[in-house]
Amino acid sequence: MDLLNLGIKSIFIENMVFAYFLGMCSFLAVSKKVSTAFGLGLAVVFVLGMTVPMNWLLNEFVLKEGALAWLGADFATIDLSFLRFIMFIAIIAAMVQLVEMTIEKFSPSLYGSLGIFLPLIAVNCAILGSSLFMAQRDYSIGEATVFGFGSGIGFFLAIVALAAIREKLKYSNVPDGLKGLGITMFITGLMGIAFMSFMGISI
Amino acid sequence: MRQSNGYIIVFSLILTVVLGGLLSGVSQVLGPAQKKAQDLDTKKQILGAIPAEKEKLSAMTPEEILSRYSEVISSEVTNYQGEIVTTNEKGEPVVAENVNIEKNYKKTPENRLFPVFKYNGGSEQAFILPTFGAGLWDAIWGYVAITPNMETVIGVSFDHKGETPGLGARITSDDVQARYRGKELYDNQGDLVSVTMVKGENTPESALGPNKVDGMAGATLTANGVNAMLENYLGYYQNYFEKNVRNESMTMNVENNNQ
Amino acid sequence: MKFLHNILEKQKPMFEKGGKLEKFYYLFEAGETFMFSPASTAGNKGAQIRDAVDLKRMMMTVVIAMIPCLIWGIFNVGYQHHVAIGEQTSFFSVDNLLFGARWVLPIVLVAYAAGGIIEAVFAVVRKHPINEGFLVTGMLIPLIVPPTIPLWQVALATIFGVVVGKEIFGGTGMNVLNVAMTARAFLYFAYPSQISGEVWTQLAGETPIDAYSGATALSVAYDSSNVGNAVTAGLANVNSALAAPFGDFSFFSFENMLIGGIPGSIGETSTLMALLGAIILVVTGVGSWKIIVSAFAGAFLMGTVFNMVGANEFMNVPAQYHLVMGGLAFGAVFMATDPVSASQTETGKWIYGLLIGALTVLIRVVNPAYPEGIMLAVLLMNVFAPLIDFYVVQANKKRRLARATV
Amino acid sequence: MSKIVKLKKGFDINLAGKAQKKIANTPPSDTFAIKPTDFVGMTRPKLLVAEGDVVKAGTPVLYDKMQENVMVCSPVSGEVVEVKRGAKRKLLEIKILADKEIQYETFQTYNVSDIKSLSREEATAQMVKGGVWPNIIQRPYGVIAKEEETPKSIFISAFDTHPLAADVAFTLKGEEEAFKTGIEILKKFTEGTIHINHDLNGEVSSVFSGVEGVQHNKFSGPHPAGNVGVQIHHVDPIGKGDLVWTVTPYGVAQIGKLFNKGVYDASRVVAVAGSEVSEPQYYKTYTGACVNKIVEGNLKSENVRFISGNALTGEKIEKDGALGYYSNLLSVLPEGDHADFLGWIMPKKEVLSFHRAWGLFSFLNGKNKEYVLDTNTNGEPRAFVETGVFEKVTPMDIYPVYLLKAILAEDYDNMEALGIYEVIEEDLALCEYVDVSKHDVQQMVRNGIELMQNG
Amino acid sequence: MSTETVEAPVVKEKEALLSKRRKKFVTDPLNDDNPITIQVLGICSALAVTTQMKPTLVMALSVIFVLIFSNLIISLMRTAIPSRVRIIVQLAVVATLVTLVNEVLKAYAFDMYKELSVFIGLIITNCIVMGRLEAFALGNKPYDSVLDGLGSGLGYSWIILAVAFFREIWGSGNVFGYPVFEAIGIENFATNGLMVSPVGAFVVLGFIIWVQRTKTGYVEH
Repeated sequence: MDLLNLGIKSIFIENMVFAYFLGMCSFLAVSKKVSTAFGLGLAVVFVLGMTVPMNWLLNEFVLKEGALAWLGADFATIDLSFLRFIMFIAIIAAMVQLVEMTIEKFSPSLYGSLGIFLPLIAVNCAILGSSLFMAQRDYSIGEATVFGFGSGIGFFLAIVALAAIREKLKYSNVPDGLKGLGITMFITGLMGIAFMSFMGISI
Repeated sequence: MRQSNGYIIVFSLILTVVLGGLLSGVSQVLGPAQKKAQDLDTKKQILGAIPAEKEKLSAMTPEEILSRYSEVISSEVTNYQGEIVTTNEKGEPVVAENVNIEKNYKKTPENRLFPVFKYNGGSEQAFILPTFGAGLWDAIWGYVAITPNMETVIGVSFDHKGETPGLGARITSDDVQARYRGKELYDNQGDLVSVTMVKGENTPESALGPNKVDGMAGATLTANGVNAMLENYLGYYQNYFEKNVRNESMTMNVENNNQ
Repeated sequence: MKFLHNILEKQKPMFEKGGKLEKFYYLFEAGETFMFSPASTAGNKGAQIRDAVDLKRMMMTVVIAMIPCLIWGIFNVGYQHHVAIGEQTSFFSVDNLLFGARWVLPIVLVAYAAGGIIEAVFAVVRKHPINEGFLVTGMLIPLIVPPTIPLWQVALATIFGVVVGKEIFGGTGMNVLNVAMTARAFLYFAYPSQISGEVWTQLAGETPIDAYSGATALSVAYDSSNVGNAVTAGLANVNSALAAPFGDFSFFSFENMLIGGIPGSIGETSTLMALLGAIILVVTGVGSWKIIVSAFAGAFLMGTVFNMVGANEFMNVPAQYHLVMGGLAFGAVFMATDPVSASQTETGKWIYGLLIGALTVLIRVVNPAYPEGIMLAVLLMNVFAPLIDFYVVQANKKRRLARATV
Repeated sequence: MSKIVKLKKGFDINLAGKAQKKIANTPPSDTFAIKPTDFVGMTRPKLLVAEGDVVKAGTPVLYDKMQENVMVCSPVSGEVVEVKRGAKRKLLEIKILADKEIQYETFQTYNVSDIKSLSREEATAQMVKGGVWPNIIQRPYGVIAKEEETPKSIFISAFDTHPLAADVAFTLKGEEEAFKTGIEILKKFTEGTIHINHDLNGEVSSVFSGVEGVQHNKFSGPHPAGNVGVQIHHVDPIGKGDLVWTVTPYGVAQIGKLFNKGVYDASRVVAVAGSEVSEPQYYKTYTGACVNKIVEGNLKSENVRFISGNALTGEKIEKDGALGYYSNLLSVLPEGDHADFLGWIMPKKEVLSFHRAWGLFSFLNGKNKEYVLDTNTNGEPRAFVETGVFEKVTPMDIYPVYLLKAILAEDYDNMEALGIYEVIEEDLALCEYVDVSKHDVQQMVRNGIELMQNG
Repeated sequence: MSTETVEAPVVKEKEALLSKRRKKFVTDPLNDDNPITIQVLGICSALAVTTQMKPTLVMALSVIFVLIFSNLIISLMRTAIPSRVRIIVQLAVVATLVTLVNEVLKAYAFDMYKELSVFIGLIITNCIVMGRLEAFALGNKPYDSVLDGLGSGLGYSWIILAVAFFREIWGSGNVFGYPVFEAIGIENFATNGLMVSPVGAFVVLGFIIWVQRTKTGYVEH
């Protein structure tokens, strides 16, 4: 039940885009067509679902204060948490590389649709952000996995819905100064209002 | 040459060593300052639960706060059964200020550790109890200062992560927190009923009575969260008071041996 | 009338290209076309005859469909006031009318004025015709706010709704979210204390009698569920000393909520009046019956599902109660059917409506933060409507692609 | 294997002034015109005659520079009296003053067995030379077919559901033989089926009933059930890369006569109809007839609009203008250049509306009520707002609004995927009629088609 | 992330410390080539922290610091970095600098550290930083790179400070925590809750973009 709650929370309530503004760069850049948004969204779900648990392991057994206790009592006092940023980002970069190679090998068609987005994802703030949230909130491994996937799905929903709206907007008469980024900002804000309907839900 | 594998490996190694060294150096140098900052932050919050202290806090330097804290506060840690806990399962000493309430909150109440901060400000004595709970959107927490007989609230300080600004977020305002002062925790039958915030605002004092405080318009759900938090935690501390405080004579000679 | 028309015609060159007041052409156009339907005739090629309908008439139809709700709202504001101060009168009394009109009409006026000014500014600056959509928006906004709302908030919300909800997209027909709902959501999140839905009776400075509670049905329902009491019983207990305006029903009985003699937003209380509006919209074909029917069906289904789960008292609310509490009926009839922000494909409309109904009840029941779900359900589905349409149209494209020979 | 298709969507516009089924005894028109603008997609018409030249019926008058085998021939014999040009010397009209007795160019005649053995190439050559090729219209795009291409099927709609449309069977009375021959000729051009589509609720005229070797389908429902595009959509839809030809029944008969009699016979029966015509009825004349003689003394009022073709897809012509090449109907409707006080809100009962919006009570009138409609646009152009209405008058599995928006955005992929190949202007003419936002839908469709052709 | 590369202009032997060309490095990103409103970079962190001006200022200073020093370091190493691993090298340098900022805040500004929480860490993935490294620092001299970093940082800063200003004054009635409305005698200023919620950030930034692009005449296609 708690995991379910966390899942709902990470998808809707604490939506990476609407609540934390994370992943905005790719959210804005890759949302002009539903098909590409769909691809990027899937890639994000995939990578988030992998990297958050991976980073959890790293954090739990290497970085956290006292995490190295398994090496022996002498190491129990070592606190490597200052290495968190650099290690997380390294894991993410490595995982993205790994995912890219795996997909390329086993499913060329999937690679065809996701491949171009994967390098973009390494610097997607949503990925690093989720890992940092995970560490800050002290999730368990189960929670971390659910949180990773949930955040990914939340991002996925947001970007696909935005892309559909932007396709519809092709026919609109948006003021010059608002074309592109400006109007997308407003749409994102309005979508944020709509997503507020989920705030406070608990099952 | 710049593209050869050997060069890349050597380059990466050097970079790793340099950056890693830099970072660990920095963390060594800043470590103490960070500990102190964290410490100060906790102690400020604890002191803030006493209205008389809170007024002075903003004008004090960090050093003054720390010394004031060690002057007036002593602490111990209890468990659900009300027994004093001094060491953890590994045999290391437990320090009240370092007990993480949020992490404890994840355990069942029976397995949690409960820090107790005893305040002796000369004319005024109090027990300061940390509390933690869920508001409308996210976590809320706070410190409740009560009289040593566990009957009357001296002061509270609440904080929250994401309550609605202007509504639930008002629990941080002095105005709302002041409403708790002097409220009583027990009803006429002698049962622990905690202090509850009512629904709706501007309720006349006569309608509130000693166990209730006026509510926040439009923020009933946050208020419910606060009510539940207070009721739960006062309940958890009940055993401690039964065992260690109420049956003793109320001589509050706080030794200044904290930490 | 010919005379008036001639005067207008004489002024026209001034506003046309090269004229002195060219900038204000669309203001002139708006005024002129409101006075006289234009003498323009069909082009040389193509359809030589055109349907008798135009956008103004279309929008007017929606406004007319809302009139029952407005009139009911005016009387009800007065009625609730008089009940609250213990001077209950018959519902359709002059007292109620006068009091209601005193509080409701200013809100209507402010909404129209604020909307109209913004429309005019954008028409001049952006050189597009005045959008007839504001006829509807200006009427919708007053109907979905409580009678106690400060007027400046109405104005601000209208401006926000019209500018951010519509004009930045290029005007009526281009927007993504329902404009009136955007305005209400603005109020809801910006100034929650005035619109969070606990006490909504316009007291006009007087004190209510003890027996009266101005709580809305949904707020009562939530409270009684919160303490573990059956919601229907909780509803029956509130204002139990007072009778409903019509028939021998108690105050928060199903029947009275259906009729609408309860506190709430100005236009939303009476499910019957909303249904009357629905009949007008459906018969005229302006509103999609598919959306209305599926929204009600979705709410009822979700209510039934919750009945079966029954984890708390709110889930046990009889499903039909959900249809008459709060603004579901009004929202389903007037908000969900907004042709611009709703799903535009016929298949999509079923999905869209069903989800609005289901989400409304879901938000009511599992989201204690928002007693009213319809607003957010409509907005959320507005956001997803283009996606629904996208996939419906995609299916159509696939059918066509399947028979391609190359 | 014939198909029966019952259509629900659509809208009948029941205008007053339908032509009575009799042929009037009036002096025929004396001038006839060929208008290059009638031939959709003919961008560079090249003139073959000059003012003062004498021509026979069947003498080539112009051809398409882009598709040189498409020739347009004179419908009558006589003298070329005027070559009208517009801006940038655009060729608008070639007027021919007819002889009292028509002289024909002669072509080879064939008997029934000859026709059977005729090769496709021989048939093509005679059709091109004999001026009947422009009768063959290809889909997609609705332009004159290219003679080297082979369609997957050929469609002939044997009924017309447009407002005030001329009765197809009545106008082709006595042309049984010619029609049969025409079908035989058309069979040479396709390996697929030739479809003749009839009105399910009407009787099949003798003109079509005897035709064999073709598929007879039946359609019911309101307009545009008689549109050949709609019929294709339901019988043998056009996908990407498909090619279908369509011919009007009149065109089939004309092709037949070219082979039976060896002449280009441009005689045709046209209907003159509309609320402003005193005696709506049929006239026997030739293609491109000038209308002034026909309407002389036959009008109820002065401020009227003459339309070559029907009220939905036709073209406005002047009082001395000529009917179009493909047109067998002259509609005369009141001009709508009047401003109405508060016209947008006043209740009206005498006007027809597909909608039932406030004050438009036409839906309360019976189905047989005939309307006098004028050409007023009844409103100002606005952005697309309504939904579902276009779909209700388009009995095809197509989303007109999405298609139109794709055209506006010049989005080729989407236009293709949304079915631009399946429609021409007339198929979405009703959308233009019902549109509350008063868009020129048909022009948009043509723009889209042109984008696809050029893109 | 931007992939355009700025061509290194031929630099004269001796150039003024703030020549016209160099001034442009600093002034261009302020308006005409603003990283947020024109280049659409760094939006993520631009919005999250802007409910109040104080944390926003800290964030802005942090980003300026990271931008300047990462530009400087990468520019210094530009001839030594193997191109195959350049992204990871850049990430490592940036991450190190960000960690520095984080540690310093933790030690000397604990309140801000708590308030900004993970968002300081997210400077690493701020596209402006990586964008400037890729587009400028890899191909230009250290001093120019420093100026470029400063320019982009300032361009970023003024935008987020502007957003924060509107959100704080309208949402909380304060400027830098100082209750301005009370100060001028308006006691019951009705604060706008939407401004404090994420939606406010999008809307305010939307308006700023609108005004700014209308003034500069920039149109995105």
